[in-house]
Amino acid sequence: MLDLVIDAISWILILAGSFFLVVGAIGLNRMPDVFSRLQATGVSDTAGAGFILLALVFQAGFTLVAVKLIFLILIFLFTAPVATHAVTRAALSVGVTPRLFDASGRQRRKITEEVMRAKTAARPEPAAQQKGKGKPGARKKGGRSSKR
Amino acid sequence: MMFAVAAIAVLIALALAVVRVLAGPTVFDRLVAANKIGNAVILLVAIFGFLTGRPEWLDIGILYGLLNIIAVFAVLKFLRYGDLGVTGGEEPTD
Amino acid sequence: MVLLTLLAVVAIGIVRLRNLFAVVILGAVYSFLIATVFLVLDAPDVAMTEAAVGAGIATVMMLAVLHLTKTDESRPRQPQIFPLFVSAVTGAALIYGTLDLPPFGEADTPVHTHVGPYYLSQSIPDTGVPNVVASVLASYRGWDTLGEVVVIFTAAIGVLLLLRRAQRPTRQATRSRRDAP
Amino acid sequence: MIEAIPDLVHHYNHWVSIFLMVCGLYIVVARGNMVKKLVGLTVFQTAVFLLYISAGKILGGTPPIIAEGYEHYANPLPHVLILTAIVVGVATLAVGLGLVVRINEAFGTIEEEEIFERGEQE
Repeated sequence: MLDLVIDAISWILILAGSFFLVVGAIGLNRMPDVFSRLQATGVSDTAGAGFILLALVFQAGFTLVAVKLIFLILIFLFTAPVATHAVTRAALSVGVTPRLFDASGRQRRKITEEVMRAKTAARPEPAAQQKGKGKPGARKKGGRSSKR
Repeated sequence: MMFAVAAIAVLIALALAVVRVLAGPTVFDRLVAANKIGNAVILLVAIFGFLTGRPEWLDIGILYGLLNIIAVFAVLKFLRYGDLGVTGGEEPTD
Repeated sequence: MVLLTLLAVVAIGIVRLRNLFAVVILGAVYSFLIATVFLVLDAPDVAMTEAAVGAGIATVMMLAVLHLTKTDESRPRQPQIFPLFVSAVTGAALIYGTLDLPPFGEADTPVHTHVGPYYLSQSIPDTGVPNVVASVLASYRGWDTLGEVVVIFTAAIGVLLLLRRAQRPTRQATRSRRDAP
Repeated sequence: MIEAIPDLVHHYNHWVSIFLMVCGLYIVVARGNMVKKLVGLTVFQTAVFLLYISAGKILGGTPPIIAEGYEHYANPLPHVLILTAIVVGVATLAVGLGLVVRINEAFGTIEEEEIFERGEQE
């Protein structure tokens, strides 16, 4: 009975982890620029690795292997965000601009807002929804870069 | 079976990350993808230990994790303080 | 098999790319992948060493050298037909040679029947070390390992001498250039 | 086509290692950049390592660390040889990179053709 429960938990965790990993990898290929790729892969990678390693901990039981796996989870939790953050800062400091800006550093969003306004004049409701759906994380990063 | 599923998922992620490493237009794309490849390799090491029934090589996984971040930081430090870092304006002071 | 295919793809990338940064990053990726292949081929010690050396030390050394030199590779001036021809002929000859090799992973090939079983059976009674690779490396072949240490020492001396020699003439050159006018 | 499949399965490791070896050879012969040549040498080395390690593997075996309940172990001798070779390889790489730095100090470039031109002028 206990084995069955542990197996079920491991299955769920492994499926969740695999889902996150594959989605992160697809995002790595589909996203347009460095920062969105970072966001796609960094977050989901940590989640997926954590889930899979947690499932392995459940499978290992109370052994030395489980302790090593917990160390691995801790390493993931500490190093992955640090690496992501470092890559972002280095990219900004070298001069890679997010996709929301054009080559001269002007905000490209103004153009899109004009387009949006034109669309809103034509069809009010769905365009307004779409406007609210803009990526907040990307906008925040863009704001920092413009301050610099 | 469970481990085989996880291993296949990790391999798919690995292949996609390799695509990004080869295609990435900037160095940072390659770096992000290299970091992801390192993570996937660690997971693969862990899963492979369980798959073959001798899960004793997790030390290697820990070593890979540390080396992964060391490699990323080495490249980043070179990029920021080497000859390319000069083009990005002023450096942060911390 | 999948890993090996990915390895070949990364090798093609190393051949094609001209930005040396990207080559160094790909080198680190290549090293990770081949270390995993070693692990899958039942060689955990080799995997550990290869990852530490290839992804750690080699990457950092390459980056240091790139810092001292330039980072882009120039285009070759003449078309590269002859090297391609040489490589293709070599590869074809080697592949013809592999057809006579014993199939992968069989237990009764000559590799597995002469010395290996002796070490595997005698390691515990002789040295008491369960890791046969460690016992062979440190006990049966200790002199070999000593020679390896000598090699590393010589390499370190060589690098130090090279860099020392590299610094002094430039300083003299600047001094003479300053004295000249 | 069909009869090539057992060959593919039995020799896939060998063929990939030969492919990597040819890649390394091509880089060393064709590319003029010294750092790229060293990377090519490293690729060549790893190809040889892969060949040795795949010779030592037994299907169904485990790593050569003696434990209860396992009968087939991989051959430890290639592993030992390759450990030594890896360390010697990194020593060689270090000396080569030192030479590259020295060449860059002396000639101002690390491209082979420019160095040759420089040598012909003098």
